[in-house]
Amino acid sequence: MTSHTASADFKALDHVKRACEAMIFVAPQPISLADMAERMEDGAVLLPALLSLQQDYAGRGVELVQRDGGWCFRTASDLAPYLTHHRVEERKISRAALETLAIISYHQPVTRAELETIRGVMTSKGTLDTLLEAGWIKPGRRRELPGRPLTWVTTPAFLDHFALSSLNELPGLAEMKAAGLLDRRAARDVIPHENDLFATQAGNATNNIDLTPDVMENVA
Amino acid sequence: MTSHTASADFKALDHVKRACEAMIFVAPQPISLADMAERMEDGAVLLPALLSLQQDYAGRGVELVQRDGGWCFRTASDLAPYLTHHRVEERKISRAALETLAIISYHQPVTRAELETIRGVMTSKGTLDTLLEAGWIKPGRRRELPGRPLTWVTTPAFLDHFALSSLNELPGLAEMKAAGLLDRRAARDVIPHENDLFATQAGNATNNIDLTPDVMENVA
Amino acid sequence: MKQLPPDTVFSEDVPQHDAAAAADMDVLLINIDGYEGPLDILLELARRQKVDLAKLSILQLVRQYLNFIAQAKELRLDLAADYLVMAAWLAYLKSRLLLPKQAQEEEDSLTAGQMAAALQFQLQRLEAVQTAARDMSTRPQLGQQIFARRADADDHAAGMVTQVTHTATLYDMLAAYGDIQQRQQVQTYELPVFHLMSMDDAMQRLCAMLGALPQSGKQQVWTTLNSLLPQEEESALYRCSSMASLFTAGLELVKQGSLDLRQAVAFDPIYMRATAQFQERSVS
Repeated sequence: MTSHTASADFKALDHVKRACEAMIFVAPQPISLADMAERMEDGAVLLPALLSLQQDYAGRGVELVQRDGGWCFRTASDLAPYLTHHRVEERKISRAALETLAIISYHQPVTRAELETIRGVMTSKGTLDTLLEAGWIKPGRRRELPGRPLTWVTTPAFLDHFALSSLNELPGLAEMKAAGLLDRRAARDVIPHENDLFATQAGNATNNIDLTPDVMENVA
Repeated sequence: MTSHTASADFKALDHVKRACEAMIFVAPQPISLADMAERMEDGAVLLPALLSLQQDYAGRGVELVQRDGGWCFRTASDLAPYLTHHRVEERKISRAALETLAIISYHQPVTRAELETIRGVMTSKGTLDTLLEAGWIKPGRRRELPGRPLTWVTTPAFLDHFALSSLNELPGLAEMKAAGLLDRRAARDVIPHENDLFATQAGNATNNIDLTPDVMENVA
Repeated sequence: MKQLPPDTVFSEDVPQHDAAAAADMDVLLINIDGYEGPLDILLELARRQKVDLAKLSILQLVRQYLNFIAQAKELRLDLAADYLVMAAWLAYLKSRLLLPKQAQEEEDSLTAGQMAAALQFQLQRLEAVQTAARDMSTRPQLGQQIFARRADADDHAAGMVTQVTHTATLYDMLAAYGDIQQRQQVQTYELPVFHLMSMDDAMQRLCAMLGALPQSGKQQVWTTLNSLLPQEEESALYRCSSMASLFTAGLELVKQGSLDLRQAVAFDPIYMRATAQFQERSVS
């Protein structure tokens, strides 16, 4: 905590807002509330100031956004046409790499074997290392399984790149979860077995479980 | 002059203000009115927009000012005390330092002589100094060998910088290979191990391709 | 569950000659390299049924896939093994789905319905992932549509303390370690020595063994290539190389007219017998 000589009321909302605004503006990366609090006077309440600041900036050319718990200013996406000359060279990312990234972001933490189960193909070289080089993924904890395989998870830079404030904002995440599609296991372990079959038919049939009848009818 | 397809009224003050705000925010140097006009639609009137924007920002933590005949955002001078910590100059570390760091992280605790054996070149003093300065390595125990050489180990700050929660998450060689980080495979690895020849035929496929046939096992 | 009469069931197998479907298939075959393996092809075929994946007809899908494989073979397309493995599995699934339920009772294995459900689940999951990937690629991206402020050289004029930080990415460090490992492998590389059956050894062995076989007039005994393999405890690699070398030596003898080789179908045992010419050769 630092102390300053200025006479202003350091706890006043306006003062906290101005200080936060400047700190976020200058920071090269999204800055966390904790980092800002450390630079402020004791007792300063930041969150209301940040939310108020966010409202001030809403709809402007530059917006105050959250990225993985950090705060930063970003230009509004509809203004891209005026800023084209600042564009960095676009990373050409293959379909395989993009699908792999999607699986890592939705199913994380995920092992390479799980990735391959979900895609149904081997992961070729140049897929994971492309994502690693882009700084979008990193190794996560090892899974407590034979061989202790490494898992892969996304980074804060991934969220920042794709303009997501948190993983919860991934499009369609809730729907995928509700449909049971976030299951990382092999398909045969996911589908209900003989004994479960009647239980699910009886009531909470979520999706496609009593498949056999459909299949047989389609034969006709 | 560029033309855009959006249907908004490009001459509206609000639109011009938003566009200017974003252009000034992104520009690394003060940007002139002429430069901005060139990127805007024909007939857009900029000066009133800029003056209005300047008024919006007056008294805030970040202000719109004119410098060297251009426009730019600057933090309010009274807020400097909050910003000292952020004046950060990033310096990419050298190739030699990177290799040294990699060896320390994988082989720690490791002496300087061991480092040099693994890298195959002498390690200059400056290399370890850089890593020490970055706070990524520190001296560990002395090795119980003639001369009691000092060993080097990584620090918590190292894990922090690379966003790893433990050293355990560093990928192993097989995992690095799988991720494409070892490009040229040594010839010796290409020739299957004697025992592998029939092992794979027998069916216990070593690689976990798991095509849909996680159900495949049932075929047998 | 409703059980369908067998004749209805097998009418499903009759290929439908639909011009539009055929044109569709052509497009698929031409773009085969654009697909990410058999599951991706299956998903593409499933989408063409134009129904919710949850209501998909697995049998129809299987038929489409097998049809696709048949056409690919006809065009002599070089399909990866994955595609053929999938075809074999789907053919098996189809037979299980078409069998009356009682006939397929097997202990502790999945029922045909469960196998179909598993396949369906995988397709749904892959579909969800592919949709997510597409959504992701159309999002505004940093440095493309959204921009951050770039550090301004003029910031230093504010008279603030400059703090130097060293940066490196995890990728940089891992790549550096990968390079070191490779340098080492190259440095310590030694040519491995393998214990193999050479061509000369194989030719000698073949001639000796065929010569020693019981001979009854002009009708020589057919013997299998396998019976000529060394029976001693040798390494797996040695046995493999024996098979290859003996076979190649056999071909050489066929070329000389000293040997007949016969194999009914692929992967069946290979039979060989010495010809009359072999006798003359071994006598001389």
